[in-house]
Amino acid sequence: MREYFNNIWLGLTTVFIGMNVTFKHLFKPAVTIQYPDVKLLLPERERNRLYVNMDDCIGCDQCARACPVSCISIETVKSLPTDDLGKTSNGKKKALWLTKFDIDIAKCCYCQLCVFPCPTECIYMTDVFEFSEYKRENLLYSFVTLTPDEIAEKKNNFEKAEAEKSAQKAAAAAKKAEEQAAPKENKPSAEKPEDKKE
Amino acid sequence: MIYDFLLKLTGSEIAAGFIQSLLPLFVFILPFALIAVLLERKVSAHMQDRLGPMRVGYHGIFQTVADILKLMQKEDIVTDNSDKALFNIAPVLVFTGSYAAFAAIPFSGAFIGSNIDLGLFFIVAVSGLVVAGILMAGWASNNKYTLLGAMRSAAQVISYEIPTILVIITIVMITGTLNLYTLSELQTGHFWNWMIFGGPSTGLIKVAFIPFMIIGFVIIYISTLAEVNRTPFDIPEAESELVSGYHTEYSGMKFAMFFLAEYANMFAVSAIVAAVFFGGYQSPFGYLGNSLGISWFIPIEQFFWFTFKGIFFVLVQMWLRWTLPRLRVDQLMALCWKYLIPIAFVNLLIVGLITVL
Amino acid sequence: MPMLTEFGKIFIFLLTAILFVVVAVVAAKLIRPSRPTREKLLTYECGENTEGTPWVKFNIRFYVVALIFLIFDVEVVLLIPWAMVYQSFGFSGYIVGVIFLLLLGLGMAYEWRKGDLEWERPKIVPPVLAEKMNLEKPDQLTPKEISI
Amino acid sequence: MGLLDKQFTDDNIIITKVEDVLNWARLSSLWQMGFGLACCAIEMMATSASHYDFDRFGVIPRPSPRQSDVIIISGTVTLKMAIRIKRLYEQMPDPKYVISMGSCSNCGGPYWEHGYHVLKGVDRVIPVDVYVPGCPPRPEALLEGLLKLQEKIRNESLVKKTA
Amino acid sequence: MKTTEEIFNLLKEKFGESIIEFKTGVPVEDFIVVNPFEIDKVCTFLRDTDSYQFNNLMNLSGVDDANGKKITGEQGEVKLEGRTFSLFYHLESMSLKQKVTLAVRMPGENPEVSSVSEIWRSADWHEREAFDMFGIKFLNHPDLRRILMPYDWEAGYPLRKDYKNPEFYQGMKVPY
Amino acid sequence: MPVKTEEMILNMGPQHPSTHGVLRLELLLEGEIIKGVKPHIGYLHRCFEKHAEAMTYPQVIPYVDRLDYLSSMYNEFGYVTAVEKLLGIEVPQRVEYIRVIMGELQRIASHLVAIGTYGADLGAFTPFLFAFRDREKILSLFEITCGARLLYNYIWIGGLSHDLHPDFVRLAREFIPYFRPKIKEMNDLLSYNKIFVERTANVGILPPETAINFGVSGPNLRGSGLKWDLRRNDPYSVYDKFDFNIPVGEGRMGTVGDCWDRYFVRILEMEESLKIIEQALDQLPEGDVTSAIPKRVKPPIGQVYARVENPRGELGYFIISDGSVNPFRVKVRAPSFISLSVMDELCRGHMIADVIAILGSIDIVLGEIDR
Repeated sequence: MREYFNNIWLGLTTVFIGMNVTFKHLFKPAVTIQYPDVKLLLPERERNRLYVNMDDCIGCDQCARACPVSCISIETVKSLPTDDLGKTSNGKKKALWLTKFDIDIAKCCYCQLCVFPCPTECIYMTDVFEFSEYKRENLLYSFVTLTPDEIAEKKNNFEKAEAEKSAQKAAAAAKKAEEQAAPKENKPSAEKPEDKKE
Repeated sequence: MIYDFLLKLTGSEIAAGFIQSLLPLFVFILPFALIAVLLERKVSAHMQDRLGPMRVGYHGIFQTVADILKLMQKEDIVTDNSDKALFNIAPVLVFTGSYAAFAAIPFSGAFIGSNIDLGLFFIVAVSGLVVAGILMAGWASNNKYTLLGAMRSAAQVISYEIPTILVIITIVMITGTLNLYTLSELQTGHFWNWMIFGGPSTGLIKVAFIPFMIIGFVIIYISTLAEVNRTPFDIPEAESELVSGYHTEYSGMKFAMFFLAEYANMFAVSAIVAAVFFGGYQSPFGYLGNSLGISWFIPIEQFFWFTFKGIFFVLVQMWLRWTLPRLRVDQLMALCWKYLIPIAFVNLLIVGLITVL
Repeated sequence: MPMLTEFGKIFIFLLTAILFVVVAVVAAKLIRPSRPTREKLLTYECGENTEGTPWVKFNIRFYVVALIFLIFDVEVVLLIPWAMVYQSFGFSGYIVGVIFLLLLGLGMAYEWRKGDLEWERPKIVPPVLAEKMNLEKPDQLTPKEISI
Repeated sequence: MGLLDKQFTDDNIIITKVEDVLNWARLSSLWQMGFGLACCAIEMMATSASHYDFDRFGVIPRPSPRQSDVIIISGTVTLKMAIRIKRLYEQMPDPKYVISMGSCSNCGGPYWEHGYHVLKGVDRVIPVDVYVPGCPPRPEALLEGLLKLQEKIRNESLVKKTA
Repeated sequence: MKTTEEIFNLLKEKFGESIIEFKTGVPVEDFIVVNPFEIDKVCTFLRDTDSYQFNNLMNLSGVDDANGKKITGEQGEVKLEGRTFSLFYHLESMSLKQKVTLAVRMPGENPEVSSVSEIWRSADWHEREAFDMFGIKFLNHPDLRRILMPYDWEAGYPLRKDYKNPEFYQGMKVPY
Repeated sequence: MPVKTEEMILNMGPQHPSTHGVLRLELLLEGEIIKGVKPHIGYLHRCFEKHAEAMTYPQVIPYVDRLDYLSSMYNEFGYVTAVEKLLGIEVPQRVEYIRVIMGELQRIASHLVAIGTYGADLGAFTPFLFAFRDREKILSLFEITCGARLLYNYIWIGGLSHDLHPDFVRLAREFIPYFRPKIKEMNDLLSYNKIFVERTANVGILPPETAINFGVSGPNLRGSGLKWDLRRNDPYSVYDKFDFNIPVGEGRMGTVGDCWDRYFVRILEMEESLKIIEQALDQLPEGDVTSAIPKRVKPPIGQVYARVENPRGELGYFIISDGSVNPFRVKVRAPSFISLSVMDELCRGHMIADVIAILGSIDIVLGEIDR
C-alpha cells in the first residue's frame, strides 16, 4: 500500500521536475548556428578539402606514399637541364615537370598524413568544406598547371633527352662493359617516366 | 445559433446542416492542424535549444503547407500482400471517427454542430470508430509492426476509455447533464464557476469539491492523453520499437489523413477537458461584448476563449511529449487498471457522497 | 419539410468527413505519380524478407483486455442514467449506486487478485551460469590490493 | 496516372506555375529516412541535433521509408547491406532523392582498395542525386549538400526535355 | 600470481604431451603451445582450478601464419603449401590478477580445433569469427556459421593471406 | 492462462531507428514476449584487419579511428599503446597527460551519446538533443586541437600530431564547470524520472558471474556491481597518478546489474572523468610532443596484446609483427562485440520494448562490432 502511494507520488513529482527542466529551456536562447546565413569561424587547424600549391610542388611523391587510401596519384617527367622551373618558396629547386597530380577527393579520408612529410609544405588542408557535387567525376581534382599539349611536349622532350642519354650511356657502357654490368638498361620508350626523387 | 442563420439563408435544412458540418473542418481543423504541427515543431525545438523550421517563410510558417502539398505529390503504395479494401477504408474511418467528435463540441455559444443531449457520451462512443480504423489499418497492412501497433493501440484506447467515462460520470453526478452546451452554460460567469473550482455550487460543498475535481481533472487528462496516443502513451506508434506503428505502410495522402486525424483528436480531447472542467467557451473574467454592449461580439469572444483553452491543453500535451519517455505496454495497462480506475472509482463515490449530503 | 434532428446533423458530419477524405485522396491522385515496382510492393520489414505471416493467432493477452473492458464498459454505461437522476432520490438513491459500484469494485479487486490485470509474462530468470565461478566480492577487488 | 507522371511537350505559364509550387513543396519538406550506417551517421545525428538543426530546413527523420522523401546514405555500404539499401530505396514512394554522404558511400572511401566486403560507391545500386564529400563531412557540409539538392529539385520540370 | 613459465611447467606435468612448447623472447609475449584437440581440457583445468582461476577469456584470435612454400598454380594463383594456422588465447584471472597466453597450431589444409565456447561463452562469437575469416573448424561449437560475411559468401575466407576477391557478389561489382 | 499462441519472427533492423546502426535482431515472439533473440551482425564489416595488413603502422591509425567512431581518441590510444609496447619506446610525460585528457574527454563525449540515444530509444527525445549539444562542446575542443570533429588521427605512435592549441587548457577548464550542472539536469530530466526508472529497473539483469564468463567489460561489467576498471586494475599511461572512483552498479532502483545500473554507471563515470581531466590539467607538464615519434616504424618480430579501458570496455589490440613496416596481423578485441553476444541471454522473457532498453543499455557501436 505504501509502495502504491509512493509510486503515485514519485510519478507525479518526477514528471513535474522534468517538465520544469524543459520549461526553463523553452525560454533559453537556442544554440543553433543558422548555417547558410551564419557561418562558424573554423579553427586554424581545420582539416577539410586538400589543396596543393603547385608553385611549390617539387613532385617528390612523399604525400602519395604517406596516403593510406592512395587517393593521390602523381606522375612526373624529368626536366631538361635547360628548363628553368624556378624555386619553391622555401628555396628548393624544382627539377620535375608534374604531368599528373590528381587527388580523388571522394576517396580521401582527411587524415592529414600527407601533409606532414611534404618538404615544401605545398600540400595542405584548407577549411573549405562546401564542395558537394551532383556528379562523382567532379570530385576528382586535378592540380596540374600544364596543359595537355605542354604535358605531351615535356614528355616528348624528356624521352628525347633520355634517348640521347641512354645512347651516350650505352656507348659509355660499352666502353667499360667489363666493369659495370649495364647499370641502366631501361628502355625509355616503354617505361613511364615515374621518378621517385627524394 | 449559426445553424438557424444558415437555415434562413439557404432555406434548406440539409444544405444548412452540410454547410455547418463543413465549418469546423475548414474554419477550424485544417487551420488548427496547420498551426499545431508547426507549433509542435517549434515548441519542441525551443525546448531542445533549437530553432525549428526557419527556412520556409518567416520562421517557417509555411512549413506545414509545404508538407501537405508534398504529401499530395507522394506516390500511394498499396503493398501486394495487403488487404486492399480495408487498407483504403482505414484512413477514412480514422478521420471520420475523430471528426465526428467535433459535431458535439460547442465552439461558442452560437456554434455547436449538434446540440444533442448525449453530447459527452456521444464523443466517447464515437471515438470507438477510431479504434476500429486503427485495427483495420494495422491488420490490412499485413505487416508485423503495424499489427502489433494496432493491437497495442486498441488495447490502450479501450482501456483508457473507462477512467474517462468514470470521471465524466462524476461530472454528470454534479451537474445532471451530458449535454456539453448546457454544461458550458452552467459554468458561466467567472472562473470560480468552473467545474475545477467546484462548479456552480456554493458554500462549503464547493470548497469540498475542489480537491476531488482536481484529482478528476488529472485522471481525465492522463487518460485522454492515452486515448490520442501521445507520449508517454505513444507505444502504438513507438518509433524506436515498431518503426511507426499502425501507419508504417501508409504513404502520401492516406498518411496525411492519419496525421490530420491525430491532430484533430488532440484538439478534441483538449476541448472536452476544457469544456468539462474549465468552463468550455466561457470567459474567465466576463465579456467585453457585455461591457461594451455589443451582443454579437460575445460569441466571437467565446470562440476565442474556447480556442485558447483548447490550444493551451494541446500545448501541455506537447510539453509532456517532449519531456517524458514512453511507458511499456504492460505498465501502461497497469497504470490504467491499477491506478486510474480505482482512484476514479473512489473519487466518484466521494463526490457522490458530497452531493447528497 | 422534415425537421433535421440533432442526430441528423451528426450524420451529415460523418458524411462530410468521409467526403473530405475521399476528395483529398482523389485530388492527390491527380497529382501523384504511380510507379510501382516489385520491390516497392513488398511488405516493409526493415529491409529484410518477411518470414511467416503476421496474421497468426494472436496473444491472448489482448483478448483478455478486451473482455475486461467489455464488462466494465457495459456496467459503467449503466451508471450514466443513475448518475443523472440519483440526486432526486436523495441518500437512498446514492446508496443504490454505491452498492452497484461496490459490486463492480469487488469484481475488479477479484480480477486484480487473480492477476488478470498483470500482463501475462514468464518469470524472468537472470542468466546465471551454473558453472563454478571463483569470484571474489566486488569490495574485495579494491585498487589497493592490485599489483601487477 | 498523375500529373507527375506526365511529360508535357509544350511549355506554358500554367504548367510552370504549378511546377514551381510543387517543386517548392517538395524541396521545403524533405523528410529524411531515419537510417544511419557508420561514422557519418553520427555526424548526421549531430546535424539534426541542436547546433545545426536539420529541422530548420524542414527535414525530420521518419522511421518508415513509406513516408520519407530523401535517404541519406551515411557511411560505408557493405555488400551485405547494399541489398537492403536497394530494397529500402525501392520501398520509398516516388518522388524520392538520395544524398550520398561521405567518402565511403561516394566511392568506397578509405576502403576502396582492400575492402573485400565494401561496395565501392552506393551509386552502383541506387541513383545518387548529391555527393557530399568528407570523411565524415562536417554537419555544415551535409547542410550544403541539402541546399544543393534543393537547388536541383527547384530546377526539376514537368516539361519534357527537348534534345 | 604465476609467470607463464611456471604455468607451463605445471601444465606439462599435468597434461604431458598435449602441452607442446613454451615460447619466449624479448618483445614476444610468452606463450604456451597446446595440442589443438586438447585445448578444451587444458582450458577447463585452467578455469576451474583454484590456483589458476582463469575466468576471463580476453581475446581469441586466429592467425594465418603464411609460412609454407609458395606454389604458383596454372592460372597464376598463389597457393601456400605446408602452411599452418594459429589460434591465440589470451586468458586472464580477474581474481588472481594473472594472465597467460595459449596458442594452438593447425595444419593449413584442414584446420580443426576443439571449441572452448562451452568454457567461456565469450569464445562463441570469437570462434565464429575465426571460422568466418580463416575457415578454422571448431569441433563441438554449437552454432558455427559465418558471422561477419554474408551467409551466402562463397569466395572463401578473406583473412587468409592467399584470399582472392570475387568479381561479383549478387550482381554487384566488388572491385573498385 | 496457458493458451498456446503461434510464434512469430520479427526482424528488427538493419534499418531501424533504435538498433544503433545496422544491426539486425531476429526476435522470436510469442505475442509481445521474447522467446529468443538472434543478433545478425556484419552489415558494417569494413575489413579492418585486412586493411591493417596492407598499411604501415602509422597508416593504420586512420582506420583505427573508424572502428569505434564514437571514441576514436581512445581507439588510437589503445593502438599506439600496443605498438609502443611492441617497439619498446617511452613517450614524454606531456604526451601521456594529453592523451589522458583527450581520452577522458572522449569518454564523456561517448557516454553522452550513449545516454542521449538511450533516452531517445525509450521515447524521450529531449535528453538526446541535450546530450548532443554538450558533446558539441567537447568536439570543438578536439577540433581546435587537431582540426577534425569525429575521426582525429591525433595520437601517433610515440607522440601526437599536434601540440595542444594555446587556448585549449583555458577552454577545457571552462568546460568543466559548464558541464557539471548539465549532469544534474540530465538526472532530473531522465535518470530519476519515474517512467524511465520503470522502464529500466529490473530489466535485463546481468549477474557478475555471467558477465565475466561472457567477457563483458567496461561500464556493463561495472553495472553488474564489479569494481573492475583497467585504469586501476592494469594501469597504463599515467592513470596511476590520478585520484578517481570507480562507480559500480548498486541496484538503487532495482536489482544490481539491471539496465538502470548500467545507465547510471555511465552518468557517474562522466563525473569521474571530469575529475581526472581537472587533475591532469593541473599536472600537465611542459615539453615537446613530437620528439619521440620514430621516423620509420619497424618493430622487431614479435607479438603483443595491449588493452585499454575504452568507454565501452576492454579494448585490446593483438598485433603480430614480422619485422616489416606492415603489421602481420592485427586483431581487435572489440568490447561491444563481446557485449552484444550476451543479448540473447538478457532478453529472454522480456517484452519487445525491453529489447530496446537492453540494447541501449549495453551501448554498442556497430563499427567496432563488425570492424
